[in-house]
Amino acid sequence: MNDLPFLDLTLFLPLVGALVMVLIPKRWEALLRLAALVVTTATFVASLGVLASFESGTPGFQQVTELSWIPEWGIGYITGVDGVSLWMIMLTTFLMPLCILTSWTIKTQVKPYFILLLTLETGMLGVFSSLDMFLFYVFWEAVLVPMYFLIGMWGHGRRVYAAMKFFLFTLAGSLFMLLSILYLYFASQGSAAAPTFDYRSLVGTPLALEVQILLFLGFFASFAVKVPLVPLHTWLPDAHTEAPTAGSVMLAAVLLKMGAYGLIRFGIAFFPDAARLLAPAIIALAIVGILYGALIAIVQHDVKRLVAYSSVAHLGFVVLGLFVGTIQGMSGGILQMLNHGLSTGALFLLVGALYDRRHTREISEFGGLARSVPVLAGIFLIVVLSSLGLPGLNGFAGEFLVLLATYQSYGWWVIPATFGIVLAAIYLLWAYQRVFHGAVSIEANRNLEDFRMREYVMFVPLVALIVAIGVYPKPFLERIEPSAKQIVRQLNDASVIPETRGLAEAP
Amino acid sequence: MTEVAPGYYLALAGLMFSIGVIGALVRRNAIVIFMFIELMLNAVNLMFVTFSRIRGSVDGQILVFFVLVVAAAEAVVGLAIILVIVRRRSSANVDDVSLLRW
Amino acid sequence: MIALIIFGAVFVFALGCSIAMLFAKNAVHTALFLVGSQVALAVAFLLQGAHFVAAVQIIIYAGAIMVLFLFVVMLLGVDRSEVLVEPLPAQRQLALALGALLAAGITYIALTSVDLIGADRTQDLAAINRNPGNVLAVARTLFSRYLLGFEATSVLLVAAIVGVMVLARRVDSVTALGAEAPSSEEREVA
Amino acid sequence: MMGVQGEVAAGFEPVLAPLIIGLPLAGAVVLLIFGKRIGRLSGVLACGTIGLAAVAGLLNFIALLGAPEESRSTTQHLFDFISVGRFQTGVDLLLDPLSLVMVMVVTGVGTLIHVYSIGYMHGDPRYPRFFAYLNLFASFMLLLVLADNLLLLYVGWEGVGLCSYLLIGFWFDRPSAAAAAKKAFLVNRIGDFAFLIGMFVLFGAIGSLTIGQINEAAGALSAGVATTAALLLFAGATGKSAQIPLYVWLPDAMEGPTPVSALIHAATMVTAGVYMVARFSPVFEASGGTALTVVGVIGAATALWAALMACTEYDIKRVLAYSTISQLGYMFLALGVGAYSIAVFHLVTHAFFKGLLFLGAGAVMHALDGNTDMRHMGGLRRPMPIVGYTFMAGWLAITGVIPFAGFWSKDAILAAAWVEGNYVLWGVGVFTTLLTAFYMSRLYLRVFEGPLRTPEGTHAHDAPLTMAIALVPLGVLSVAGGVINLPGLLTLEHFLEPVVGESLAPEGALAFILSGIALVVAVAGIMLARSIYMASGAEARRARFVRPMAPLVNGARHKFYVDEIYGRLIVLPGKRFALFCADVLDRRGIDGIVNGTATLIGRTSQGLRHIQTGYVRNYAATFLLGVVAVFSFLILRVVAG
Repeated sequence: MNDLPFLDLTLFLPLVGALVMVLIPKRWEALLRLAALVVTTATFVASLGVLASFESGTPGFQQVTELSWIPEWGIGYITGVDGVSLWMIMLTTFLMPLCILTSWTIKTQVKPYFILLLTLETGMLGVFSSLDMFLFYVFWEAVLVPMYFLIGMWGHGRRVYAAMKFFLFTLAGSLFMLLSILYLYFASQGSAAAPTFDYRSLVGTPLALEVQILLFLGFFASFAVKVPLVPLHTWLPDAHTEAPTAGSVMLAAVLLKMGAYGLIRFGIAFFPDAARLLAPAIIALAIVGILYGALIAIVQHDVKRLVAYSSVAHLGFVVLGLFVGTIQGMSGGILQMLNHGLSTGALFLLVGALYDRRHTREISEFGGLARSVPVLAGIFLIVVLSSLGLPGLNGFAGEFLVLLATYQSYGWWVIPATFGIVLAAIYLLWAYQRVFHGAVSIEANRNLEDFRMREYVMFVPLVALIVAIGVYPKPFLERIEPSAKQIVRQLNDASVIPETRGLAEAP
Repeated sequence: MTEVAPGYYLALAGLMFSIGVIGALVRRNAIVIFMFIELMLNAVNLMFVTFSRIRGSVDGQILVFFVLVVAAAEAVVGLAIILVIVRRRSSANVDDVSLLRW
Repeated sequence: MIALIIFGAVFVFALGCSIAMLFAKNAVHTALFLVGSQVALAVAFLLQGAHFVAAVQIIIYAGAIMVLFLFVVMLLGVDRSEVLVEPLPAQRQLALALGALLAAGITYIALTSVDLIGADRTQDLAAINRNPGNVLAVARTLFSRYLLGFEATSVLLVAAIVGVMVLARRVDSVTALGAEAPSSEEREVA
Repeated sequence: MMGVQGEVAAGFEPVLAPLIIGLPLAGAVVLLIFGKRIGRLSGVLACGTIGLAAVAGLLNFIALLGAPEESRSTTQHLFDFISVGRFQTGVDLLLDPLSLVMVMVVTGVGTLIHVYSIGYMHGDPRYPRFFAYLNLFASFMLLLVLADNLLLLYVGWEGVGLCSYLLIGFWFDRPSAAAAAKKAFLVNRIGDFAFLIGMFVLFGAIGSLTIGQINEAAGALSAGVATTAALLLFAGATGKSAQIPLYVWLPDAMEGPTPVSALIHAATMVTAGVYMVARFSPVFEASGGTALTVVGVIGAATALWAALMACTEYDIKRVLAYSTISQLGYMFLALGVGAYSIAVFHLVTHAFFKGLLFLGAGAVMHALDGNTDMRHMGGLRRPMPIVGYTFMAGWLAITGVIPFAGFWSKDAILAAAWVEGNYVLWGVGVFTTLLTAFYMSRLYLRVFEGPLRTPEGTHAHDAPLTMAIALVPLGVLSVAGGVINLPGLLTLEHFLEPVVGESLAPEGALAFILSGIALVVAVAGIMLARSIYMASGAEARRARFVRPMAPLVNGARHKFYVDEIYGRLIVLPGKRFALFCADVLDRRGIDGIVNGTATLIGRTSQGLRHIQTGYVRNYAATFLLGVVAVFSFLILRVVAG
């Protein structure tokens, strides 16, 4: 099945689509919307090709494309996919058409909006598929720009503040990463070899422990902001809340995953010794994040803000899983990345649907909506349940594995982490109760339109996936597992410290 | 004719240069400031000549020419600028030209 | 001995004129004192065997450039006495202190310069002045080793001339160019 | 490591076992999606699916009975569930005597209640949705009891919690119903939190979550680990089965439609905790007594505590709710003294009579336009005889009058406590029997006996056909349900022995003495109730009776302020802390640092820009300063050599 370079096709289809859309006059809004939908759907189809060609059971990179780009500096165009990135790519391409659909209600500046969304997609896919650090960094930063404009131009109330905050936080983090990348680049200069940005050659670069810790912290600064880990999270509620629906979805579902993905791909793989050493501290931060995000979510009165804080808590689970150092934790963490993308993405889409109907996000403005919009309420409930980790829906599989692994490696640390699921139930169900249950107290809520065809098209596949992962997670887990296993082995056993290298590799 | 040690000439040049600096900082009339700048350039010229003597070659004297040319060009352009300023504001006081600030 | 006396006279006169410049309230007086110090410097050049430069100093500096200065002073009618009250806080004190420091530093370096630079080769210059002669030596050096710089100065002068012509055009012709002149005027007023 | 995925251990051949879960699940999915179009037929469809599931369960039950005793346990692998590395779980069904008894109870009572609901929910605008939820509940409950591993059991465990949430909040327009639903889910979540950790502990210690392997390896666990795991699992059970301290959700759960109260909050879901403890009895045994003591004490305390509150409650459904808590307490008492099979026995009989009582109460409400206050009722047996007589059967069963079902099971529990030597628990149990008899008689007598009284504007009528169809069989079972454990026949106890082991029973005359005491106490309770509610001069007697215990009665009437105490001690500080985190820590603290940095830089720049005076001479002076500085540096270097 390797006849077609599906991965690269997936990667560049949106960009090409965006370029073509530049040519469409901006008055033809319907055509622009349709074009965006067609492009993203085609991208999704192309990514299905990636999924179909993916061989489960092998840990390494597959479908690798290698082209030379700036050979003088060891920069190449290298893309590939493995069990870690596969589902992130699928998640991105899957959610993008839904984001386009939910953006049907965008009325201002339609053309640049969709072009930015498509550019954003290429950027995100690039982050997940680059195997060259230079290329990776280019994509990483390229994601910032469209998102900045999406928040700043089509956002709500305090959009400019939020966009600026988002931009500055992320940029400040990634500068440290750039320094680390450059150090690695020069450190890779062996006696014979020229320095390179090739990820596969950089893994295992021998580094002293102190250097590792510094470089790890450099990467960590960037990824921890993106994830976000407490206390670097305060950009998130603002950005998520003020962004337009599609922006919130992409932020929560994909951009946050870029941070977690980076932690796995670079943090752990490049600096296993540092990661091992710092794991307890990171885990402590993750647990604090779980509880802190959940606690704050409880008292939010803005639905979107609530969901945003719930992301902080959920990503805490992800990071927890990545660093506990067992295969269950790693797999669970990666699966949880996918799950959070689906659940929180769906939540934001639903909040967007509510916003389209009532033009408010204040919980107190709602009440009794289950009477007027029963289908929306039902879907919302399923997504809420998935988000609070009900067994049988997707959220549970990931959280369970993570917590199980936490107990195995860290014993009673699991108690505060597990308490997070109680808090999740509190904030989600309380909010659900206030929005959908009770009597209709505000007249505007009485006669709202329930789901339209467009919304059915959006939510049916989402809900189907949520249930499918929850009931039968095997197809997902078995593609993740080999890669997860390899990374866990790196985290636990491998050492890139020159002196101890021989020792560590001995059985 | 040449018994006086070059150091004294340099000292003279240095003192004149310093006076030029002080004058350029203290005076407010733009043209006068220019004059002090000319004074500084002159002091430098003296130094060049002295160095020429110390090194026993005429290269230092050549540099005086270049300084001269630059001084001439600078004086001409500077005076023209002052001319324009005075036309607009009818004052050659440099403290009056302080718009570019916080 | 004579040279020492002459140098002493030059030293006193040049410094005297310079200090007088500082205290002259009238721009015309300042210019005249500057001319005085320049003449004194010309003498110092002569004393050091730079005959041609001394002549140029008198002709171009004390002559042409200073005339230009005086001309502008007269043209603009800014030969009124300057108010000697210093509006900027600490400006005068700072200038004096820093100037004194600078003077002390340069003087110190100057008086120990020979030690720094090495042998005093005044005799070599005297030899050149005798044969082939100061003017010829200057001309040869200028038109051979410094030819490129020399040509570059001509470009500089042309640029200066063009610049001055543009700057010095009358205001009414500036306003004739476009409507932006009044607006810039307004901005200044604001 | 036997019992690898997919292999069927030596056992009987299951008959269409997946259908037991699959049918109700399919019914639920169809009703959820197409419910509106199916409309009136939803009820029939739902009853059909659960009925067929009951048939499938019965077929398996017969197959099991046909197998020799040592091969009465079999597992069926359906597909893999969450499996990573060493952690392997599958969707596997375990069919053994215990699970099939539970299947029979769930499907049997479930079917009757489904049928009952056709009548009860008649005319509700969300009629199809109700049956969808009910079917969904049945499938999760069956998954719970059939699960072969702890994880799958947990899936069912939370699933029934979800359905409970949905059904309590079925009339979500009422804020009280919505709040009760949320409360039920959250309190259960707290229990589940402990349950989940218990699961981790077990997996950490044993390396498997399969029931068979856990129970097999439990004996080898250290007492500490076993106690920890057992207590954590039990904490989960206190949530689901409404024991102290997590019982508070169950009385509020009566906001749901009455069939829900009957099915979920009396007959099946709340007994899941009992089932689970019985299921993992080896783990509890392995803790060396500690865990079981805790279970027994909590059970007895809950039984007494809830009975006290039931005595003063006026809402008929709430009385039944407290009674359920109390009866569940009995079951845990039984578990605590190691009489697992007897606990299951009581579970079964309780499912019969409590289901019946709730359905009867529902029929009364149905007849009286939803009124539940017993002070407005009286003498209803005459206008609604079917309900009245079946309710009477339930009443006698729960009070423990021979030969009704409740007598046999409750008596066995008390006897087991005595034989175990746990006289305190026995004493509490006997006293609770008195209270039970008292409050149930108070309920029955006030509602169905005496002069006819109905709330204003209502007209009592007997239960419609569909409701009667459910009431009558349950009534019969309440009368004769005890037969399944009559000594000498094929008894339930003996049937369950391969799974949960033997329960202690008294020998000889002791058995009759103990039974006699229980019976006498029960009758005394009934007489007491009669004397202060029914007999002539009851009012005055009641006043005299209550006066010495005024504080107690008053406290019980306010539910001993437990909700308020939880609110003050846990909810309020929690909320304050959350607000503190949100408003102070997050906004002023962390975000304050961020914005503060920005503000600081801004302010500094504001200050620094004043350096830009616009006076060229200032700039020149600054420039000179730099020149002099550099120059001085050079000179100093020269001077220093």
